[in-house]
This record gives sequence, C-alpha cells and structure tokens, in this order.
Amino acid sequence: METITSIKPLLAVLVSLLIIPLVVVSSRSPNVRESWTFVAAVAKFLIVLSMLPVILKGTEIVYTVVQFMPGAAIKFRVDALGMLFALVSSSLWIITSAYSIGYMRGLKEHGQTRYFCFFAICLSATIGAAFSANLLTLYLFYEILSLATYPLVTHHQDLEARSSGRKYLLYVVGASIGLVLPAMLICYNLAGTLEFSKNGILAGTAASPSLLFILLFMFVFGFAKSAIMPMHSWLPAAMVAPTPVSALLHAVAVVKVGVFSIIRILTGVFGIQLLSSSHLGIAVCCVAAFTILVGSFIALSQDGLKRLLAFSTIAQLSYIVLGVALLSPKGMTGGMLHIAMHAFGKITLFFCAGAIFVATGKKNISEMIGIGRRMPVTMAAFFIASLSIIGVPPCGGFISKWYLALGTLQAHQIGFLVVLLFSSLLNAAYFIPITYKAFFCRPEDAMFENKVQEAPAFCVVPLVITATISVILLFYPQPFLRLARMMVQSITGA
Amino acid sequence: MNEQYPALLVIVPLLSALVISVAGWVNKRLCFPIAVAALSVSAWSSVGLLFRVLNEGAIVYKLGGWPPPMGIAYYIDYLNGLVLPVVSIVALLNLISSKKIVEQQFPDKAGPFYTLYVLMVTGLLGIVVTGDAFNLYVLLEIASLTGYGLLAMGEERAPLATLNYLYMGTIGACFYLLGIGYLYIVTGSLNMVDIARLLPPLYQSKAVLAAFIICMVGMWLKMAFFPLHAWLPNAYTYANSASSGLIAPLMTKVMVYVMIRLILTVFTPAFVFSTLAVSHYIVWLACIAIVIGAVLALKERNLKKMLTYIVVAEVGYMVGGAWLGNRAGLTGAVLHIVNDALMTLCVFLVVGNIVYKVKGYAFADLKGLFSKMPFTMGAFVIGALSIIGVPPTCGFFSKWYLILGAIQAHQYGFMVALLFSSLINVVLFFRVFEIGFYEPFSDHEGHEHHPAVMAEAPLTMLVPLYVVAISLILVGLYTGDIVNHIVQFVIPKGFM
Amino acid sequence: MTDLISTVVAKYNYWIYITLMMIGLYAMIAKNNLVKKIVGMNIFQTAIILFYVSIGVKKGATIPILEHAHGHEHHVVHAVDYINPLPHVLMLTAIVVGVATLGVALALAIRIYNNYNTLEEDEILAQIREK
Amino acid sequence: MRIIGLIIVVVTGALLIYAATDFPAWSDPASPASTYLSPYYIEKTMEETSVPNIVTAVLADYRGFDTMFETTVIFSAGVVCFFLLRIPRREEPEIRYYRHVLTGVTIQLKEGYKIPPSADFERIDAVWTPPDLIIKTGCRILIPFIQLFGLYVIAHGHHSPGGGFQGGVILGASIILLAISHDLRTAVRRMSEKLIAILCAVGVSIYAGTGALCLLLKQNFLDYSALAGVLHVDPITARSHGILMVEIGVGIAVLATMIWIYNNISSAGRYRQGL
Repeated sequence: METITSIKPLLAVLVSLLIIPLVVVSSRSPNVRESWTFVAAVAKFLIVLSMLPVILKGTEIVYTVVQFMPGAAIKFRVDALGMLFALVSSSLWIITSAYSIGYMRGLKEHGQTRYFCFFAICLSATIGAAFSANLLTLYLFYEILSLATYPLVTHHQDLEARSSGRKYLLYVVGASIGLVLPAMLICYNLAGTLEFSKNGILAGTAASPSLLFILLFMFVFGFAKSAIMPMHSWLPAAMVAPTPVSALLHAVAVVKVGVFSIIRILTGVFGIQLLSSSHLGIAVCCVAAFTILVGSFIALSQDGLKRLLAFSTIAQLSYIVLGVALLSPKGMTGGMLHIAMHAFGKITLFFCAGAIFVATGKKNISEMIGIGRRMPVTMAAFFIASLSIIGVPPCGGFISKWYLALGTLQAHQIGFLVVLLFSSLLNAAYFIPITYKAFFCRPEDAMFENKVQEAPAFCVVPLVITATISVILLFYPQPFLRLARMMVQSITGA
Repeated sequence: MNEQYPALLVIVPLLSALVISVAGWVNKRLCFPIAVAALSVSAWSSVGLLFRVLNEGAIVYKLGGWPPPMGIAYYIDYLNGLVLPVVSIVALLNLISSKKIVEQQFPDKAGPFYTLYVLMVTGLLGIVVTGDAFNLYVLLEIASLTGYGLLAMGEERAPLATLNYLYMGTIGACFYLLGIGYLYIVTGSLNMVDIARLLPPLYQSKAVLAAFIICMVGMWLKMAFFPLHAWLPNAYTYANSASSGLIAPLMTKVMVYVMIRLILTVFTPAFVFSTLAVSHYIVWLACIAIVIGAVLALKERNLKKMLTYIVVAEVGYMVGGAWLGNRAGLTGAVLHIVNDALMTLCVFLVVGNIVYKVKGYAFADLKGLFSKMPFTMGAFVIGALSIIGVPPTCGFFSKWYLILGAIQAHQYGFMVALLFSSLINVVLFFRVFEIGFYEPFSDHEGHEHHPAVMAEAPLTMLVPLYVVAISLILVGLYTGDIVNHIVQFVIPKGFM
Repeated sequence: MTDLISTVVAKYNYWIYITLMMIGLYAMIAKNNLVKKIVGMNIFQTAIILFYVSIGVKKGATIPILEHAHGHEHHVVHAVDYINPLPHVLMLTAIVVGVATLGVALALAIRIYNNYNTLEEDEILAQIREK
Repeated sequence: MRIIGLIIVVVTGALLIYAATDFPAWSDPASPASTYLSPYYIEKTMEETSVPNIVTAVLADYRGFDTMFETTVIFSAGVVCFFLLRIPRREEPEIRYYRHVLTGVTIQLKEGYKIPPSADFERIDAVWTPPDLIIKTGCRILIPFIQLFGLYVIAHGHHSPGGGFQGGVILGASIILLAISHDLRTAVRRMSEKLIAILCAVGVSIYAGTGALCLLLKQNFLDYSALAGVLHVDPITARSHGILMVEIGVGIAVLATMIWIYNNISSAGRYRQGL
C-alpha cells in the first residue's frame, strides 16, 4: 500500500478548533458567529474532499503529530473507511449548522455561543477519530468527543438535563476509562504497538483465547458510544439535548464513532483471521443481533418521537457491528456502507422531529395525529427517511441492507439473516404508523392552536436536502460504496 | 556563570529572602518584585542546569571547594535536573498569582510572607539539588518550618491543623535524621553517593534495614502516604490560598522525589527490590492509599478539602509506581512528580481565584461559577481532565506508564486502583462542574437567560493559571521527548 | 547470660536514647494537651541528639580541640587522641532546628489559645464540632 | 489514643532495639564512624584551615553550607513567629495607662489621648506589676558581664568550645533577661523591633554574603580561600578568617532571632508588658 505524508488530516481536525476563538469573540453578533461556523464546516468538508481522489487511487495519507513512545503516537492515517466516515460527518455538519440556526433561533435558546463552540470541538474530535492511525489516537479523540458532547447534551441546564448528563458520563466516560483504557494497555503490553494493521496487532502474540475474549468484550462494551446492549441506555437519556445535537451527534458523529472504533478494533487490532479462527466474530454477532431485536422491540412501545428514534438508532448501529463481525466481505461492505446510509436517513428523521417541535412544541407521537396536513414537506421527508431506515427502495438504506443480507449468506449464518429481516419488519411497524396517522387521520380539534405552519426555512431546507440525498444514494451510492469495497479489499486481501 | 548555576539556584532566593525581609520594613511594595526576580533567576538557573545535564551528564558542584565526602556537594543528574525546573517554575507561577491574595488577606504582613515564601522555595530547591544526606535534613527543616508558618496563616482552624502537621512533620524529619544516623554509624559517611558505595557489603545488616525503614516511614509521614496522611487535608484546606497553592503542589512531590532518590541513589535498587523484596506489600498499601483517598474525597462537600484528598490519592500513585520496581512504573512515578505538581497547581490556583472572588470554597459557594468566572472554570476543567487522566493532558501519560508498569509487574490490584481512582475523579469533578453549571437551575427548557454577571479574577491571577493549564497539555504532548531524553536516564541501566 | 549482659552494658547509650525517644513519641501521640505534646516533641528530638553525640565518643580520646596548636606546627596529630567531631557539628544543627521548631510550635499554640481559650485538644475539637 | 500510642511506641522501639544490636559498642574506637571521615578532619584541619577547634572548622568550613542553612532555619523561625503572632499596630483609640516614674503615680487617659514619649512617664498595661527591685538591680549588674562573655565566646570559637551560635545565644539571653527582670517595653526601648528584624537578616546575609563573595571571586560558593587576595593572607589563613566572619554573622543572627522570638511569643505579638 502506497502512503504519502501530508498535513491535511491534521488541518481537517484543527480547522474547527481554530474558529472557536472567533466564535467567542463574535458572540454578540449572531450572524457573524454563525458564518464562522459555516466557514469552518465548508473548509473542513473541502479539506476532506480534497483527500478523496488520493484515497480512491488506493493511496493512504499519513501524518505523525507527536510520538510518545514506540508504537504509540498521535498519528493520522487516512484510509478508505476513515474517509467514508469523515465524508459523511463533515458533509452533514454543513447541513446541521444551517439547521441549528433555524432551530436554536426558532426556540430562542440560551447559550448559543457555547453551543456552537462545543459543536465545533465535537466535529474536530469526530474527524480525528476517523483519521486515527492507532488505538491511542482513537482513544484520545473518543474521550474528547465524550467530554465535548456533555455541555451539548445538558444544554438546557435543568434538572432533567443534569440527570441525563450524569447517565451519559457514567456510561460513556466510565466505560472508556474503566474498560477501554486497561484493555488498550494490555494490548500494548502484549503487542508492543497500538498501530492498526491489516492483520491485527494481536495476531501472533502469546495471548490466550480467554484473554482475547475478555479483551474483545472490554473493547466492545467499553466503546459505549456504539450503544450495544447493555451499554445503550445513555442514548435515549441523551435525547434531552437540543435536536440538532441529537441529529448530528446521536445519529451520526458520536454513535458512529463508537461503531467505527469497534470496527477498527475488529479489523485493525484483532484482525479477521484471529477473530474467525477463535470464533470471536460470532460472539460479537450474537450480542449485536440481540441488540437489534431488543432495540427494535423497545422502539415499538415508545411514544416520545426522539426516544423512538434513539432506540431505532441503537438497533441500527448494531447492524453495522453485525455486518463487520460476520467477517464475510459482503457483510463487511454492508456494515461500512450502513454508516453512510443510516446517517443520512436518521439525521433526516431527527431534523423532522426538531422541525415539528419548533413549529408546534410537540414531542410525542400521540400528539402528532394529522400533522401531515399542516407540515406536508416535513412529513414527506420523514416518510422517505423512514423508508431508508426500513431498507426499502427507493432509498439508500436498501443497498446496505442488501449487502448485509448477502453477507449473512456468504458467512453461512442464516440465523442472522432472519434477525435482519424480522428487524426490518419491526422497523416498518414503528415507522409506518407515524406517517399514516400524520397524513390520513383527522386531528382532534383542540390539537393544534390556530394556524400551525411549516418550521422556518433554516429547518426545512436541510431536511429536504438530506432526504433527497437519501434517495439519490440508492441510484448513485458512490463514493461510499467504492470506499467500503476498497476497505474490505485491503482487509481481506481479496 | 554557567558552572555556578547550582549555587545560584539556591543562593539567589536565599539572599533575596533576606533582602525582602529588610525591604518589608522599608517599603512593602518592594517585596513582591524582589521575590519575583529571585524566583525568576532560580527558574532560569534550573532550566540552564537541565540543559547542562542533557549535554554533559551528571554535574557535581563542590560547596566550599571541599571534595565530597569531606565537604558537601551538590549532585545534579537527570532526576533532579527534571524536578528542579518544575519546583522553581511552579513556585514562580504561584507567586505571581499570590500578589492579589496577599493584598486582600494580610496586606500588613507582605514582607514576612514573601520572605517565608522565597525561603520555602529555597528549601525545596535545596532538598532536590543536594547530594548530602544531612544537608537534605537541614533544608527539609527550612522548607517545613516556613511551610508551617505559611499554612497557619488562614482561617480560624488553620493554626490547630498546622500544629498537627508540625507534630507529624517533626516526627517525619526526625525519623529521617535518625535513619541517616544509622547509616552514618555503619558507614561513617553522609554523602549519598559515598554511602551507596560503602553499603553493598552491609546489605544484610539489621542497622541498614532499620535505617531504610525509618527513612521511608519518615518520608511517608512528610508526603502523607496512607495511613500517615491524616494531617494533610486540614492543614492544606484551612490555609490561605497563596500558601496552599505553593505547598500542595510541591511539598508532597518533593518528598516523593526524596524517596525515589533514597531508593535509587542511596540504598540502590539492588537492596530495595532484591534484598528486601517487600515491594508487593508497599504497592498494596499504595492501592489502599489511592482508594481511601478517592473515597474520602467523595465524602467532602467542600472543593478545597476534596482536592486535598486527591493529593493524598496521588501520593499513592507515585509511591506505588516507584515501588512497582520496574522501568515503566518508575518512569510513571517520575513523570507523575512533574505532572502532578502542575495539575495540583492548576486546581489550587483555581481555588485561589474562587476564594478571591467568592470568599468561600464550599460546594454551596460554587453555584453559577461557569457564568461568573468562565475563564477560571475553563482552566479548572483542563486541570480536572488532567487529574482524571484524559488525553492529551499530561495526567493521562503518567497514568499510562503507571498502569503499564502494573501490568508488567503483574500487580493488577494497582491497575484496578488507578482506574477506580480515575472513575472517582470523574464523579468528583463533574459533581463540581454540575454545581457550577446548573445551579441555580434555569426554568424548564432553559429558554430564560441567566443574568450572568461576570466577576472574573484579576489578570495577575488568570495569566499564571492559563500558563499552567496550557502547560498541562504541552507537557502531555511532549511526554515522549521528556521520557526519551530525561526520564529514561533516571533509571539505572539493567533495571527491568 | 553474661554475654547478653555485657552486650547490654556495652551499648547502654542506645538503650537510653531509645527509651527517651519512645517517651517523647508516646507523649506526642497520647497526650491531650497541646503543650505537653510540644514537650514530648522536644524530648523526642533531644533523644536523637543524644544518640548522635554518643556516636562520637571514642575510648581514651579527648574533646576535638587540638592541643599545642599554633606555634607547634610540627606536632603530629593522632586521630585516636580526639573524639569524632562530626556528630557534634551535626547536632549543633539539630539543636538549632529543635529550638526553631519549638518557637514555631509555641507561636502556633498561642494562636490556638487565642482562638479557643484552651489548649486541651478534646475541648478544642468539641468547640469546632459545635460550630 | 493511648493504646494506639502504646502500640506504635512498642513497635518502633522494638525496631530500634533490633537495629541497635548491630551497632558498634559505645565508645568503640574501631567503629566506622570513628575511622572513616573523622580521622581526616582531626588530622587535616590544622593544615587546611588553621583552626584548632575541629568542630568549628568542620561546622563553618567543611560543612559550612549546612551551617548557613542552620542559621537560615533560626531566621525563618523568627520570621514565622513574627508572621503568625505580631498584631500590627493599629491606631484605634484605647484607654491608656501611664506611670510617673519618679512618684509612681499611675494615670489613666481617656480613649484617643496619649502622652508624648518622655523620660518622666512610662506607658504601662492595666495588669502592670512593679518589678522587684533586687531582681532588677541584680540583673542590671549581671547583663554587661553576660554580654562580654558572649562576645568572648564568639571571638574565641577558633580555640575553645564556642562560636557564633553559643555566643549569639548568650548575647540574646542578656536582652531577654532584661525583658524578664524589667518588662518588655524596656527591652524594646533598648533594641527596637525594627532593629532586631533587620539584624536577623543582616546576620544571615553576612554568612551568605561571605559565600557569595567567594563566588564573585571566581571560586565555588563558600570557598573562603578565594578571600586570600582580598585579605592579603595565604589561602589557609583566609579560611580561618572566613570562618570568623561567618561566625560573627551567625552570632548576630542568633542574637537577634532569639530576642525576636521571645518578644513575639512572650507578648503574644502585642509588644506590651510581656511575661
């Protein structure tokens, strides 16, 4: 594999940090402040995009910031998977920024400067995690992300936010310090390095199978952002956050960093040979399958729209883990592709939930009967996005589900195919009624005061864009599909 | 002048302390600038010394021109070459920050305060730089006596707490003196290197064993290592923040340095880890220290006292790390001396700022601090993250080495204790953040704007604070260089 | 038995210093009155001084001041004739440290007395608890 | 607490006794302490420093650095006592008492009034008790002799037991005796607080300054042989003179600090009548 050294990955990480002083300074004039956010978002996206052709050529970009000890450094390596993830999150940041303006101003939220600052830090950390070349760097950005999300989750500063914030910290930070840190150090002690490698750094070390098993699950549960059960319950709690936070962070950036970390662990630290020879992949699959089913079932019973979306996210994240842990090329492709597909679908759903809240102040599904007539654009987008999550054409979600299903067959795991299909049914069961009631049921008279109209344009336009992209991705899934394939190719060598 | 750095390091603050004490009677406003100038010279010399050590290796400076062991010699190697700049820079930063505190709390006594302050730094620097076991005792007493004076100036309970500290500190120092006496009686020498040369045939001697135990117990008393920690929390809590900002970061750390110096240079690892083979028990004791420190900190409803218990827990980190008896553990312990000094300074400076503005440090006084003092609290967050051990702050990296050492020594209990303490630290600090961030609670949904009245500490307090906070991150990022160029050479060759 | 007795007698200086030191230590830990503790501390320190000074003694030697010093430059000095000067030097320092510590301790005791009007530790603690 | 104390004492004592069994017997001429460094000092002191009192030579020269810090220890104790206890003079009005020296009549002034300092009136406290005449006179006669002896002890430290510490303490004791036999105000009138405080610093400065002078003369710190050029003597005699200089510094510092500590502690920082 060819590598070139370039400072671009570092720039991509730093660009959003650099605007923070500017945001703080211009806190008195909101328009200037938000334009800084846009500058950073666009710059970040362009930097990421400028690396894309190089990556598509099969080259990797490497940059070492500082070396701490042999095998442990702050080091960036941009490969296909990292590129895929970075593309998704940096492009969605631009859209979310626009949406944030509509949402935050629409609700006259306090502390908007703080909000935009920490949002920028979160994005830096996300990109940093995507481009990490080793476990230490990944851990570093993972922790920064956890901590930078805290003020966003607890933005409202009320009692509910406080208890949710506690839960969030307990799960996310507690697990990463209590499980990931020791696991990482044990790995370092065993392998003498933390650099992700194609074959896995633990392959060929003297670790006993039981130690490997323990390590693997320390990682899988330790990266609690991936919300694998039983480490999931922070995610519904974190829904107290303002909706743009839920949308970008709890559907895309934060949770995907968790999943992304697990993928790195599976492919870069353990290596698929080691996983398949010691049957550890199946163990992870089982946990993921359990999470998929239980998550979907719980989602069925939810009335709060954002909570429903949260449980849906929990289930969908495990699709990704399941796909990769199947260890079959098709399954891995599907899993990685699902990062992108789910991101565009789920963010649309959250945007819709937020738009409804801004326009009507309603949070519960039972209060949204007939809302489709008042907010047709929003609810249409909601419908499209829910199709994508269910995995039916004409939406991008179909492709990733298709690959996942093929992957189960390729891995000769029919049981997981059944899980996938059954879960899709469940998805349909909790999404379709919402749309149905929104459009086809008559609202009781007292349901909405006066004239409820669509949310501000800053809210509606972004969700239309993301819904459109969701559709486009079915017909033109590039470059995500190509990146996922390249990554799988380089891992399996096939 | 280059070769006189070891002398300047100590002599300049000593002479300046005398000048300050006279200046206090002439014009009080002169005291502070003189003190700053003196400590700047010390800081400059210590950094110069570090670079000399990096270039030339260990330096011996003969005081009075007498060759050791007849006379007293300063002996600077990588270990104290690293600790010296930390001591002098921490002292300098806190000094700058203390100007306003002194003006607010005891303007009449600025003269004696700065005199004692600079004398204490002289003592600490002297402890670190000396190569003579008895000279160390004398300097230890200077640092302690001035420390008692500084700490006793505080709240109503400060004198009693300090008197308890004085009892314990005196026992500790006397034990050390007695231990040195035992070594003297069997070797006839007082020079550290010379003692180490004479000791090997005596490793089986009961007197050497007793000397070692007594010296260690003495040092543990002075560094507040569990179960000898009881004096520390009260003494540090009730003191004025200018003093606690100097003593909390430095005193325990310098004592840990002395312990490591005794292990490495005087008694040698061969004796400590091979002949004695008690390191397992000490590491377990350190585990208990860490856990107890963390749990007691959890019990406190008072920011400053909570931090003092964290200091107790951190002492456990360093003692445990040093006694793991392997390269990674010792690296972690040495690194943690540097890091912990900086992080403790950071949080105590924050407490100083808070006390300066809010006149209290109980949890109830912290309400709404994030909007009142955003810059101070920003630095507090960095300091807290470092104590928790979040990368890329320096606290993470020393913890990294400590845990690595624990794994390599198969001391999993120590690893668990470290992780436990990190988790407790998360709880501790986020509890403080919560109070500062949420209370007084906004109405539901938080659409109301708080009437956020900024009442930030003055610039002379904020600038040192931010220097420390940024250095926490920089030291973290340059851990690799520090380890490769300095700490690596601290540990004797052939040591696992 | 005689062996034991002769060892005990030959090292009597150590037994004395240990006894004194333990008396001091006990007073510091067990006494309730702060000034009594200070007294204990002084006994403790003095015991160590005694220990050091007793190291310096040498059988058949005199105090370490040279006889026939000036004007007798060719007089040969035998080390066996004079006791070891070093412990004396060290203890001069330790005495000074002891005095200094005593001074500081008394100053603290006065401050405490001003605050609480007593020097009994349990009474002070009771007062603190009341507040 | 007693039981804990007893346990600690027994354990520590047992450890110390255990260790003592390995020690050389009392006054054993062959012990390492007597054979390793001490012969060097005993045999070389005269030729290297020209001081017959070996303790003085080791104290102020071979281990002079220790002694400088020892002086600093006592200095810092003085500063600490002052720092903790001294109650700064406040201009608050208070009831004042004055005593007419010749007649012994005591007068009370209302708040805010005072009598300018004069030989006729002395200020006293409410609890004032007249000092005993015999003690007063006896001490007055003794004090000059004590001081003379103190000076002798400092100056003769090279040849006989003595030196800066001992002499300084004796000198300090003379003033403290004055404070005890009369009252603190009398003593402070002889040596004002400011003078004492400055003398403390000056005493230590003489010591450290001598060392620093050596450093300026291109030798190591406290290497008195560097003074040879300044004093126009050979390096060995220069060492002897250097020792004398620092002993004088020590004497001044100890003298002043002893008084300073006594003044602050005996009056709890108020500087009134004293004990």
